[in-house]
Amino acid sequence: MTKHNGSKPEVQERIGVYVCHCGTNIAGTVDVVQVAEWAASRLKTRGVVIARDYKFMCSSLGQELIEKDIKELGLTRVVVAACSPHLHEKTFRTACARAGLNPFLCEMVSIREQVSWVHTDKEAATIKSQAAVSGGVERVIHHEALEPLTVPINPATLVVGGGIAGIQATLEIADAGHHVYMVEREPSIGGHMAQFDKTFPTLDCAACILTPKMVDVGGHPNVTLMTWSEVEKVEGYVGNFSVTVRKKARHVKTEDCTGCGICQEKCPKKVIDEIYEAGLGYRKAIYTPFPQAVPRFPVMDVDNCIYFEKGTCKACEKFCPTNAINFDQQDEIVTLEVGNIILATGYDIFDARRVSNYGYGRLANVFTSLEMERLTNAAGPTNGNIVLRDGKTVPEAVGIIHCVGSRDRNFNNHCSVICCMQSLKFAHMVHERTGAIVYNFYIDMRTPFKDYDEFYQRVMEEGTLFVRGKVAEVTDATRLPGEEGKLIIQVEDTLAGKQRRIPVDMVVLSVGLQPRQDSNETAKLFGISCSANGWFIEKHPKLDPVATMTEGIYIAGCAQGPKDIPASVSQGAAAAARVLGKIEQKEMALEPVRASVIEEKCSGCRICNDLCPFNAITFHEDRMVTEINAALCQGCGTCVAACPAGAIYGTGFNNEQVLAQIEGLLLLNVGDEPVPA
Amino acid sequence: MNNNEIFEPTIIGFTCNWCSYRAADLAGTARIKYPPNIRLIRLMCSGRLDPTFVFKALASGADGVMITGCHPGECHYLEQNYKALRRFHLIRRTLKGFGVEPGRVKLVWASAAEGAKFASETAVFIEEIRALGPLHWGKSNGYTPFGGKPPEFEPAPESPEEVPA
Amino acid sequence: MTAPNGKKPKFAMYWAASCGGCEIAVLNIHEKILDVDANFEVVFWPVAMDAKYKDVEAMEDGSILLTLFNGGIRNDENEHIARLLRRKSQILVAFGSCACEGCIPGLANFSPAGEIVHTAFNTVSTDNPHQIYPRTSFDVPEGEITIPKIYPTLRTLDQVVDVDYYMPGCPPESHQIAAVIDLVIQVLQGKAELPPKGATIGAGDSTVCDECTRKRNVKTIKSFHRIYDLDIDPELCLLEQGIPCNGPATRSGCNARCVSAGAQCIGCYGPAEGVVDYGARLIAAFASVIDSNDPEEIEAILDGIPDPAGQFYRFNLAGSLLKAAKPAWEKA
Amino acid sequence: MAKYLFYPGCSMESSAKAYSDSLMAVAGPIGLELEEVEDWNCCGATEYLGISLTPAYALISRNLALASKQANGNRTVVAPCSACYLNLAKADYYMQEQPKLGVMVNEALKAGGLSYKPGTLSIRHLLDVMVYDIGLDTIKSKVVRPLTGLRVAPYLGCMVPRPDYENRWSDHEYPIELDLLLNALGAEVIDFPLKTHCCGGHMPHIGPDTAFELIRRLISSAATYETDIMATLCPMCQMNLDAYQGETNRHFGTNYHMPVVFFTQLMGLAFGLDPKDIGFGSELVSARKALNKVGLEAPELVEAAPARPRKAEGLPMPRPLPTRGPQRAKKDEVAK
Repeated sequence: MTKHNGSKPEVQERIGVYVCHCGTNIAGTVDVVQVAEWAASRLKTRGVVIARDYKFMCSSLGQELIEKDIKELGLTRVVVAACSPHLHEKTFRTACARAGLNPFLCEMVSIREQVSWVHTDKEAATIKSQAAVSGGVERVIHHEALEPLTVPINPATLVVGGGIAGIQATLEIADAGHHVYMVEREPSIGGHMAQFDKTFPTLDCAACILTPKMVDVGGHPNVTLMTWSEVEKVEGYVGNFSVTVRKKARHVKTEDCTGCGICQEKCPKKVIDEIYEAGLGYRKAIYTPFPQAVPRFPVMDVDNCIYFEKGTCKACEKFCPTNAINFDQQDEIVTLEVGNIILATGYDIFDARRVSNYGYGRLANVFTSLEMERLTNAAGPTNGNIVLRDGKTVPEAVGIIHCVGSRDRNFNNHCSVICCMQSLKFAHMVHERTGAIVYNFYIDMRTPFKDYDEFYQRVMEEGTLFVRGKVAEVTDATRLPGEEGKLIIQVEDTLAGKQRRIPVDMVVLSVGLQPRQDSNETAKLFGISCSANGWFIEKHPKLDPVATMTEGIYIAGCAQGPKDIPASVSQGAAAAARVLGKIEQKEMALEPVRASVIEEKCSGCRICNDLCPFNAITFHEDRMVTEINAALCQGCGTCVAACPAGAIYGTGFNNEQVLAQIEGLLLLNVGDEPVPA
Repeated sequence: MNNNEIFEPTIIGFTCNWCSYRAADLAGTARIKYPPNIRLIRLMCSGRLDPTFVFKALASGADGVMITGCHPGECHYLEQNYKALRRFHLIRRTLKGFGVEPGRVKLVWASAAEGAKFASETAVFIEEIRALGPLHWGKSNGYTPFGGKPPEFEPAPESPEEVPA
Repeated sequence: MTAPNGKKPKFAMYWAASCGGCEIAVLNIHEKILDVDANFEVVFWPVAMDAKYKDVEAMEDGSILLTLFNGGIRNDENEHIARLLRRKSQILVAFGSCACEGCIPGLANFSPAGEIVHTAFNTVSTDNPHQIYPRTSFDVPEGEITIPKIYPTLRTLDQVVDVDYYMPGCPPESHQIAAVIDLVIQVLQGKAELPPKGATIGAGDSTVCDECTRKRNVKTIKSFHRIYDLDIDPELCLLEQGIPCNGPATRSGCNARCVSAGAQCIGCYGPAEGVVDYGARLIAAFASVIDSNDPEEIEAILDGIPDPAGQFYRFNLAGSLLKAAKPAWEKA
Repeated sequence: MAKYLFYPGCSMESSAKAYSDSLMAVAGPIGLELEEVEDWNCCGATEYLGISLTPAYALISRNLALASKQANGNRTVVAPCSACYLNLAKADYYMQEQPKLGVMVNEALKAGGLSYKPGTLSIRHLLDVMVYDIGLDTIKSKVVRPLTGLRVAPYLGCMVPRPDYENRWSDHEYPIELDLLLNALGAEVIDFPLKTHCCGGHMPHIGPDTAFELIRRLISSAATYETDIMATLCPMCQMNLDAYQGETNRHFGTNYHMPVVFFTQLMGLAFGLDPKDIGFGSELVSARKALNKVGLEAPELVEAAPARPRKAEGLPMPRPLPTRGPQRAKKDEVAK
């Protein structure tokens, strides 16, 4: 029954209030001494037995203040008015625990981020701090001692994405002796790096340093490699994820196939390879993306295979020495049980066709950087010869344009980190292989890491002509004599201070990096969030770049933002280290903030049954009662608020606590002015 | 409320731990100033918001309530802010039945990166409530809440004698 | 809990701002009324016997063992008698939804007292050309005659005096009243213990769905309707058919009498145990299961409940957190 | 029957009479119903806005005020001339963006008992309406005499696609709407590189040699691809290229002969109308040779003219972006 009358019952709790100066961060705007005195006098009737203010509550001395008071004054509740709970809630909870008080009987009140730093009126800020402390005190009265819920951690790990970041993470974990499932969407692992020819600044051949790692992954006893597969569903929580993976049909029996490649030779159907050859080269209907592919089993492209079109051909089946071809192989659904997940899903390159005034897709001899990588690659369509679109003529003048689609309000605002160095690499390669004149059109030359700038100076010494200016247009409309048959780059040379029209034979667009086209869906699938343009959001941009808000889900490489290969590798290793840390713990303490159904009160009305995206809520037909699986429950409290009978109890954020906090914030139960002595 | 002439509203704000509370924190670290009239309560998710909290705040002296959470589609718990959205609509309709201007309860989505937006939306809402004037549920010109001293209630001016025969 | 000097303990019943239905409900316990007569001495029951206020005032304090007080506190007479009976009774029971929550008379809290008087004395149904309104006090040769003054808002019993027990229902089911009478008798005979002070008696501890026999599935509501708009499937839960049934939030105890008769529960047994605001529970429940994430579509679906304040606070307006609409107390 | 408010503009009655005759001739068959805005006045073309803003915007907005009064249901105003379209669109857009301008303009209009609430009208160019409302299929279905063999260079000029306030065109730099329309007429459309480069506008009066240089660039580029005829949709561009082609030839000592007509005239031809009725003959650089190419039942064989070097056997070209229609994609599109 809704009881209305009756004054507040006498408070039995013994509460300690601690107001932090935080140097001048709080004390600069809030009269902390006055807030402490106010709490001691006006909240005495609400159980406050001691109220102190101290310069740095989070310091060890500050924490000792709390511990001493708990022991000597027998405090049963602690309220700390300081910075944000996201920073030091754990600090003060552990301090209370050290003094024998259950950590969940401590409540933090934010008077820095939400008061002193955002208000200027000192008096109003002090009143607001008093209200916040009163809210905290009223709330903490209703806190209960809670024990964290421990769940076992499954030592297996899922790595999504077989690029260099994913490979590094997989090897680190597998070498540490734990099982790793790697799921890769393409037929082979290797990611974008496998498409490159040389890497900057060392000019190592990309394949030479990548393929050994790929082979390690392919052959590692602790790794189950699933290429040509995609994650379809993720359920569960940290330590106990169950992941549904669809292994798309390769139409090749991997147990029999030896990777000899005869089927690729004999297959009559030639198709433009959009992915690996970036549209410059061809592949067959049955193919492995590149010779050093791992795994080496080919994949049948059903959209272009003649058999699937007209039911004829079957050349691959005829010539396969181990008859490993199986046309009616079906997709296979596999469920993996893993403890942690690392997302290393990589990036997409910017679609250069969107910059219509650079003419990519209209003017034959305009290439993107990925196409240039294939041109310079010995295993590429032109066996490493840098030639024009006709496949024969060697260019005499090449223009390389930086920041295509990056640092541009019309397209991508961000700087894509690697295009400057990549463009310098191309300049060097063109010099080395063709002796052509090379122009680099840049707005700012960004060469920040080790040996990067030295590489830039070396390219300058080789005679590359640097023009500082944003290219306005690439056109084949000749105007001045000597421009016939050439591509003219119209640019304002900001150092020379004049417009220039530079005729070249070939233009290379250094396109930027951007998030995967489907990064939003992927984020939703794994329960993490994306930034506005699509990069995965890390737990903290500076201090926690590989973790996410969701426990047990980590991110590495370009999925988190544009970066170069060394950074991707180190993030892969960092994510692996975090996972190994979790595995070492064997079990994990989950926040005890959960929901639970009070059975006698539940009338089985089933209003709550459909409200939980983590399917923690199950209905028992026999007893006509609902039950919540505490391990699956993430503690969001939506069902607690929705239950019409008030039969679902939410620890940590129950109704009494929030209603009391409201009364406290509105200063309803403040004792009257102390009579001046 | 201090009794000088400008009315300083008191507003209770409900924030969700993962987005709008962090937006408020970010407004702090970025030192973005906004008026002190709002007092924030941290819930785990905007889905935890119970209409009881809104009515309790309004009945206990708040002049306005601001409900904040992650943008639809970006909820840390995937879709729970949609339930907050649905409840918000029904809360406003019910409050209209109580004669409360719907403008006194506002829903604002703010992601963890939108400290500036949180501060500006708060400042705008405070001015909107200042325009609507004090709510002071149950109190009117010193009258004790809900009953107590019966008012002198004399609707009829003239006495029965003037009634024509 | 012994009756003074061995005589039968005194029993009183009073009706303040109510419809008298609770009185009839007491008579509805059929022959059980004889037990009442056998075990209690009815000293004050305005509808049933001619006892005067001064008789009650003459009694000693606490001399009445059990008082069943139904009706809300609308005017100063109600308040006066409520305080009087509190002084005179050991056990004061807020009997019925009016005393517990304000019930239908409590709906007056949606409009200012002036408007209520105007509607009563000067509208279409009442021809009042000369604007004659009642005067709360008036001098006549014999002296001053008065009638009770109405308060700006109706209050529940426990907003005025301390209440021992609550018996919800509009009216409380006769089998529940009989059960309470038996309980008190057993307590008198020392065979049973009184429940803790402030408890709700004569009702269940879950909600109406507990006693409802209709089939229930997962709830996703596409639209709300009035019950006569559809032909109702007798077996299936009404809420799933789009009828805003208050059953999930209303305390059980009535054996889902209305729902089993094919009508939606309108919430007369009040909120479940420990709930602070009944209407808020329904708002949260109904809104959460609306099957749409688009604001316009949500608004369209909510148009199916034209008067949410009335729908959710039909019986519990005075007992809710907000208690009354702004116009009611604003100009008081 | 699509119904539109029609703002003809001054040129349609004088220098661009051919545009007006051909438009009125083709409007019927394709079901384009144009209701002229009563008592419209000059839009100030490119000069007035350069002199002083508020009176210029007031002059333009008078037309908008008249049109909104006459809107009766359809709120789309169609302008065939680029300068009129741009000025009307600019006035409406800036009045929404800067309310102060709206206030000053309405104050001026009050003198004539008129007012205009910015945003009530949707201002569109004739080509936009032809391609996206009437639709290419309707136009194709009306083609009686396809312009096979006629090499046409589509020239939009610089005012129509930029600034594209309402994202009406497929691209700011290289819109393809005119190409699509001419293709629908059966003509052989040149991929003209300077399709949105400036024709000099009112520069012939102010800086003739700059104007002549700009005109030379357009004509010479079209000539390199042996264009038979240039199709444009702006009276000012037509006049500059047509009237000043002779002086440009004398200025540079060249002897280009590049006829420049309005795309509606080519539509008229394709619909089988008589050239005289659709303004042919009024152009200064005669289009007779181009007409013969089309007039004759079987145009004589012409050896393949040097096309712009596109197809190379060696390496495959990337697929062009799918035609996006008016609304530009926020993120880039990967052709499925």
